[in-house]
Amino acid sequence: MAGVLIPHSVYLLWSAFGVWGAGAAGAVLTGQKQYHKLYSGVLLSGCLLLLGGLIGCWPANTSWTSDFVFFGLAPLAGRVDPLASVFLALLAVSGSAVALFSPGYLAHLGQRLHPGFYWACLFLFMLSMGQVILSANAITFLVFWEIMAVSSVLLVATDHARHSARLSALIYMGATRISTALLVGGFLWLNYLSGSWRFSDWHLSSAAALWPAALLFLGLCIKAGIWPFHVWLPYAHPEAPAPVSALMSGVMVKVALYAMVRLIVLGGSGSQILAYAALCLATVSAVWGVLFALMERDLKRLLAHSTVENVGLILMATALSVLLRAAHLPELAALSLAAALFHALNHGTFKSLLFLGAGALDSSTHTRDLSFLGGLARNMPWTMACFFTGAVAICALPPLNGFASKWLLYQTLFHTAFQAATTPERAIALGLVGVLSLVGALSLACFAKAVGIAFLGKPRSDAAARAHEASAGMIAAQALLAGCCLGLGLLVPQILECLAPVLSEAVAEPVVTAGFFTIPQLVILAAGVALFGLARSVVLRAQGPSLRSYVTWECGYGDLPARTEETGSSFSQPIASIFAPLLQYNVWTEIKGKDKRHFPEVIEVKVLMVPFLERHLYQPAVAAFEEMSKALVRVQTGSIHLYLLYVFLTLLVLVWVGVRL
Amino acid sequence: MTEFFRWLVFLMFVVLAPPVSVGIIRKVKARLQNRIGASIFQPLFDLLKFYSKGETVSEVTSWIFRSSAGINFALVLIIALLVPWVQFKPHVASADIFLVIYLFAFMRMMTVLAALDAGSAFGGFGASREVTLALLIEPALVLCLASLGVVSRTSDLEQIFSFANLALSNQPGLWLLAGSGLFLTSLVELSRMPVDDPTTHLELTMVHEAMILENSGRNLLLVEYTHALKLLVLFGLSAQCFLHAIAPVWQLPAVLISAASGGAVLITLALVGVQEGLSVKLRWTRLPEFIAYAVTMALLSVLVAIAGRLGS
Amino acid sequence: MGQLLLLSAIPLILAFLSLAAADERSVRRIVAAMLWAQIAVVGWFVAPLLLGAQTLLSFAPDFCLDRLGACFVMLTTTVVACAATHADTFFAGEAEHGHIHNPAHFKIFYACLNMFLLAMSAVFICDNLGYIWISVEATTLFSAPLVYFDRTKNALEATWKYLIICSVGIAFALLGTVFVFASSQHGAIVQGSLNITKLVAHASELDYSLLRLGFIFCLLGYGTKAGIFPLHSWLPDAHSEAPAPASAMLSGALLNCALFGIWRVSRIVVASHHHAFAYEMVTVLGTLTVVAAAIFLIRQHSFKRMWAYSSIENVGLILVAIGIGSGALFFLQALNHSLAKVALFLLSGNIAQAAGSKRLHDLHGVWKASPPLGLLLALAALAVTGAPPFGAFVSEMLIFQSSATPAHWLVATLLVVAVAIAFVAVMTHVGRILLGGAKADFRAFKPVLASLVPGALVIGSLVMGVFAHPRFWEGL
Amino acid sequence: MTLSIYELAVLSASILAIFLLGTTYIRTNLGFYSAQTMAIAAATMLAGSQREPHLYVIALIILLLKAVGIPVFLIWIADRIDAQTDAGTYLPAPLSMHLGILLLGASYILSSELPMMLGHGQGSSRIGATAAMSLLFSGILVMLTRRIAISQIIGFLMIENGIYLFALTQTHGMPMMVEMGILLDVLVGVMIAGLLLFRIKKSFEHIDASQLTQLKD
Repeated sequence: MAGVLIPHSVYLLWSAFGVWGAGAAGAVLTGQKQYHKLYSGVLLSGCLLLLGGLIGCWPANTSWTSDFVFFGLAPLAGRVDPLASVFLALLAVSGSAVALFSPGYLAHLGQRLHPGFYWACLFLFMLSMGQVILSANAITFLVFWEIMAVSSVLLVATDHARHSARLSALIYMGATRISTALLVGGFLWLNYLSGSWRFSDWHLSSAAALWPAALLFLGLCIKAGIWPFHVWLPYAHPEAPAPVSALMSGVMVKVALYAMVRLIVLGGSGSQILAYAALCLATVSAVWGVLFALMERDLKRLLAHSTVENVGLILMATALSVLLRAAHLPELAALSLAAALFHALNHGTFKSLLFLGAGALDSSTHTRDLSFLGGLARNMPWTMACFFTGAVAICALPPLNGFASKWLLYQTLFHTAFQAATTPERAIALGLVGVLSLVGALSLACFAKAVGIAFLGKPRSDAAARAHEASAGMIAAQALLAGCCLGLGLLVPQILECLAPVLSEAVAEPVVTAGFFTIPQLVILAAGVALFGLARSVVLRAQGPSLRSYVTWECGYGDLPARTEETGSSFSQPIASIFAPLLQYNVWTEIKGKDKRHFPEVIEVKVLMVPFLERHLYQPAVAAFEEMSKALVRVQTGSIHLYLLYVFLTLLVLVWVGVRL
Repeated sequence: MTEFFRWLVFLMFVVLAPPVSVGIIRKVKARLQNRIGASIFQPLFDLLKFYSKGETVSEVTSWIFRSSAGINFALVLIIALLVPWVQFKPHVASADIFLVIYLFAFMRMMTVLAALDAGSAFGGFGASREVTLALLIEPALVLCLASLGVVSRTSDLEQIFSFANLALSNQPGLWLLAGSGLFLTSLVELSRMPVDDPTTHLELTMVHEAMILENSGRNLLLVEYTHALKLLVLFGLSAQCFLHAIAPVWQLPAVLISAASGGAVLITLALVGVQEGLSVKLRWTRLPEFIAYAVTMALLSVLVAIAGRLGS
Repeated sequence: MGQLLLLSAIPLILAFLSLAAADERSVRRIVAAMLWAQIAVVGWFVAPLLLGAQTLLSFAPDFCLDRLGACFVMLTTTVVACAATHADTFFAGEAEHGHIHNPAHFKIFYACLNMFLLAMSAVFICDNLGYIWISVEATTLFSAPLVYFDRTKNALEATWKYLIICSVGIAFALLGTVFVFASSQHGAIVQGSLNITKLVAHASELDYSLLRLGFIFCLLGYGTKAGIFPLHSWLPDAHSEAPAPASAMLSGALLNCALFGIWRVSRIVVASHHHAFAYEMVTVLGTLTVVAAAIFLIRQHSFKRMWAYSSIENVGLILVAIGIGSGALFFLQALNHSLAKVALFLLSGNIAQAAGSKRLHDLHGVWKASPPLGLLLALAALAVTGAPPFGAFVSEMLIFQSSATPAHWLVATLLVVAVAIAFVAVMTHVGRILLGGAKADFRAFKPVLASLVPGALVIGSLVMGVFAHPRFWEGL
Repeated sequence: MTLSIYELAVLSASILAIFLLGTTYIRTNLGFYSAQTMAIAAATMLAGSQREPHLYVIALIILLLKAVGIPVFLIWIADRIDAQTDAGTYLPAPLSMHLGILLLGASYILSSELPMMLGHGQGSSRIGATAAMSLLFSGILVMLTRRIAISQIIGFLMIENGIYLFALTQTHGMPMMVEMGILLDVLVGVMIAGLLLFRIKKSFEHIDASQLTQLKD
């Protein structure tokens, strides 16, 4: 280590990564033996060490370079600064929740999982995500970025007996590799411009830096799952086991956004074109994500699509901060960057909570299809309570953290609407307020459906009827995250205080975050609880008139079976019919029977949704490559004479070109 | 002294006014149909009747059904305390536009979940329709309030609707547009006549009523009171908009202004009654066209808010 | 002269021993052991060069060893030793699975193996273009029987194509050597000379047009042997039909010899200060090879053919490194490729043996069948396609960095895209092999012994990736 | 232009090669090949008298091994696998012969491109370069157009001769060791090819190289 004095708490950070590395090595060696509790403990201790290290070296901006680990072009170098510690804190919290959740959940996976590889890949995944956030130069970033990608592909393919898991793993691997290729292109270009690999030397403010910044932006958009490139996300995240998809949706997607903030925003990029493009993509992915989330039957695919929406919101806030900084409104730029970072943190907590909830559901009912769930509130009360808290948080409803970050975004747009210089900018800002409220209402519909159909009403299958409550560890994990949601919601001013150094670095002038969040969430919560207590005690006294429990009202037909209950697709049918052209949504009905008009025997109804992007953009692209390869393979005909002809022709061409050159 | 008196009047208004306002609407509608109609205090007596009635709860429901009425009651009271739906409302806390919107959204979430909880088909499609309508009108609601806020350069409703807010003193056009946008959105939000006939008993056509089929007894009392107060708040807000549109009112002294605001609320309620008497319930598939009018009003007020600055 | 004998003593003795000895089981073990001894001998011999004490070791007229050549000799000997060590368990496995070969085949195989090592080491030692040509031609002749070991129809066809195309190709390299020799006669060297150090010393006086023709013919000749895109057609056949240890040596060591020939001639052209055309041509050919190999990799049906095309891709990358003109990059990319590729061929030999078929269609569920083998195959595949923690990532990034200049921006873009396509293609095929339910007839075999050598190689590649400090390859 | 004996020998080698193109009988092809190699040996003898004495030794070895040894070996193999004639060619034999002559003219034009040999006593080196290039082209033609494996070996040997002729005419004579090494490699190459011919005959029952197309993508 260079001679500089390294504060002791940084050693805590390294020890966390050391623990995870040891865990990975140990997991590979123990192979098939089921040591889930042990490895959960190792993961938890790593997370706590990480948290401790972060708190220890909070204000300082320490950086270090390793002398012996060298990746050819640059050493393994790291740096802890407020921006990195925010995301590391998210990693630590999600990691500890996953550690608590895993033993109970993995027991249910049983033989379909190879414990050694699973835990090894999980440790590698956590370690590489941490290092990507900490990396100070492009080479370390790339190395751990690829390790993160590969380990998450292997984790998605954990239950690879199923064909869909294999297919999703391969699609995801292809998508991440293309994103890495774009990043490599961008880094090479920036290295050529600045002559060094360290992020601190890179300045994207110059005009020449527009193209590399665009390359970086595209690469990170693919990894974050922004609109046209999000196609892999609904495949990859649901197929992974619940703890892994919680980490992927909650934390890995944020790592891509962290990189965007670190490289493009803090790098000083002032280009308006890139920011406007980002804004458009973000808006479309917000609307697109939540619309498709509404249409999903599979609970985890619903959550994956909602990740696309939230990532869109975060990108919108980031793009706004770049635009506002270019328009010389530093205070508003700081506010929008605060909204972006805070929403990234919040989304990390409540999306992990929702995925863990879905995992608990999956482990007790062995299905994720909403049309086979229902009535789980009765026998899974704790999971339902936590999932409900997550849903309230993600729909940005007041007391919780989701509302706080969305409110900051609203405030940015609202203030831009009257502080921006030109009329079009003001119109766009106010328009975005409208779009944001539309997205808010859609996500409310989506999660009302998720909670309502999955947990409430009558159980739609006997698996749902016989569901048992998740184990203590699983509930503890969900409760921890639910507590985080509430805590983050109530401590907003303090958290904005922690973000202040990052904001001032981005806006290049001191930022006071006191006036950012003026809503007294605690007062509202207290008033709400008080009034609720008043309502229950005064109006619903127990010894009041008789409280009779009876069958649900069914117009006198007697207790109707669960089939008459509202299902997920019928809940979202009205919305789907309004957005039908966008969703390529059409309902296909077929009536069978001798006299179809009067005495239909069988009526079959199917919802057909053409995957628009895949059909018209991605499948033709893949087919083009296949075609190219098929054409080129015709060169290998097998005849020796043709091969000799190739040799002589190449000779002629080389001689002719050589003489001319 | 006046502060205590103002609190007293306001609380008395909050407790009694909601059932009475529903009564007024029904009375005006009956009068238009040449019926004497029940007295305006009839809803109040209904509430008292519910208080003493027995309650039936479906055994399918979970804790959400029993607590959603209570949560909604708390939320609507908080909204009533924040939103300046009448001028004599004492200041409690800063009523931010987006906070209010999302408090309404929280109420909607709880109602929808309660409806789904009983596991009945009516609750299900009622919830689905409620959510679809909410999705269409929320942008309109937000944009109306936001356009007012943009011109008065603040997102605190109390400052926007206070008569000391000079930025909006000479903008009657904006007030009218925003007011009518708000009025139409509240018609949809409260599922009044053109959207859903509150007096229908055919479950298939219901939107709001379908969701509260399962409630009975004291639960129903809470739900009815919450709905009435929400009605009052929303119509009160659009009433304030129309009141601000009238230029001379800005010069009146404070006491007269609060009285005028109370009067405006009553007039708006009467307006709703008249409108219910005249119009007929639209088919579910034609509703988006009706809502399009509310959205157009909102977009017009946005245009005025953005372009308006050019004029002044 | 003594050092020359010392270097070639062990291979020669082993060659005669394997021809004479009766029991092939003992021959296999002895050869494997002695080859590790050969590594020690070469290591001791080459140590002063590697540790920086000396920059040049000339021990006979027309024979000298510089630091780059020393590294390559060490690499080649290690690759052959690893292949031989693994061959022991591989052939034991073959016998178990019923492919009985009569002992005569083993005699020829091991004799040719040792002579093959000798010929390859000679390429790096010779300082004379003529001797380099003779050694490269000798490598072709000695590796033909290695490819033909299985005595099947396909192996025969592959050997015939390999022999004929490579011999014709190398004949043109001879023509190139003649032209270089002729160009030296016009210059200051009265009698003309093929000695490289002398040629480099007098390079500016050489006749430019003859030298240019000579370089082009040598590039074509050794390029055919290395498998550059339009001339690569024999390579997939030869590498997929040869037995696993043989194809490991072909891919891991032989390609480096052919490329070393191009490197030597390019040093002469560079010394003559008219090397713009040479670099341009080599870089363009290299990029073309990488792009073509990446596109080939998309549709593959046989397991070992896929690795052959991946070798072609790496040959392209090495050519770009030569086109940039840095010996360090050349050796680094060759080293990282050899480490990963030898491990891969040995592993795919085991898997093809256990699964009974080489077609990708029939291979699935290796992960379930034998986890250690699956893990190693995954790591080795990552290593060869340039995934970060492994060495190939370092060398590829170095190549990208030095080619990412305004002059060569198109080359850099094509390389980055082609390497990405190759990664996705290879990992899709490997993914299909690893994942899924285990094949019913996947014969169990002793995983530990079979995965010892590939494991060591993968760890070597990992070490090359993580501890790759530029000071190691500054002087190359 | 009067041709010296050295140039005559060199030209006759290329002419014999063009004659070889005309027939598809293996035995006559080998006859032409040995004649052509004898001509080259003679040319080396003549060059030897002007330049280094070691050319005599090389001329003798070429005469013994390449002119006599290889043809006898190949004829023995042809008899063992009874390959009498080529199984048909991509280009009819007479046409390829005329193409050979055309290539002789082309190589004469091309030879002017190559720089002149400095102070070469034996007349202009253009004749030598022309002969070498035409021999090379004929060898390539044989390899491309003939189907059976044994003609491919003959084609390879003719290319080898062409390259040797280049070395002879364009330079003052390659170093002794290099020449010996090249000769050894060619011999071992031909022997291995011959052995392979037996295997092909045994396993494929034909030696038609154009049907060896099993290995393709």
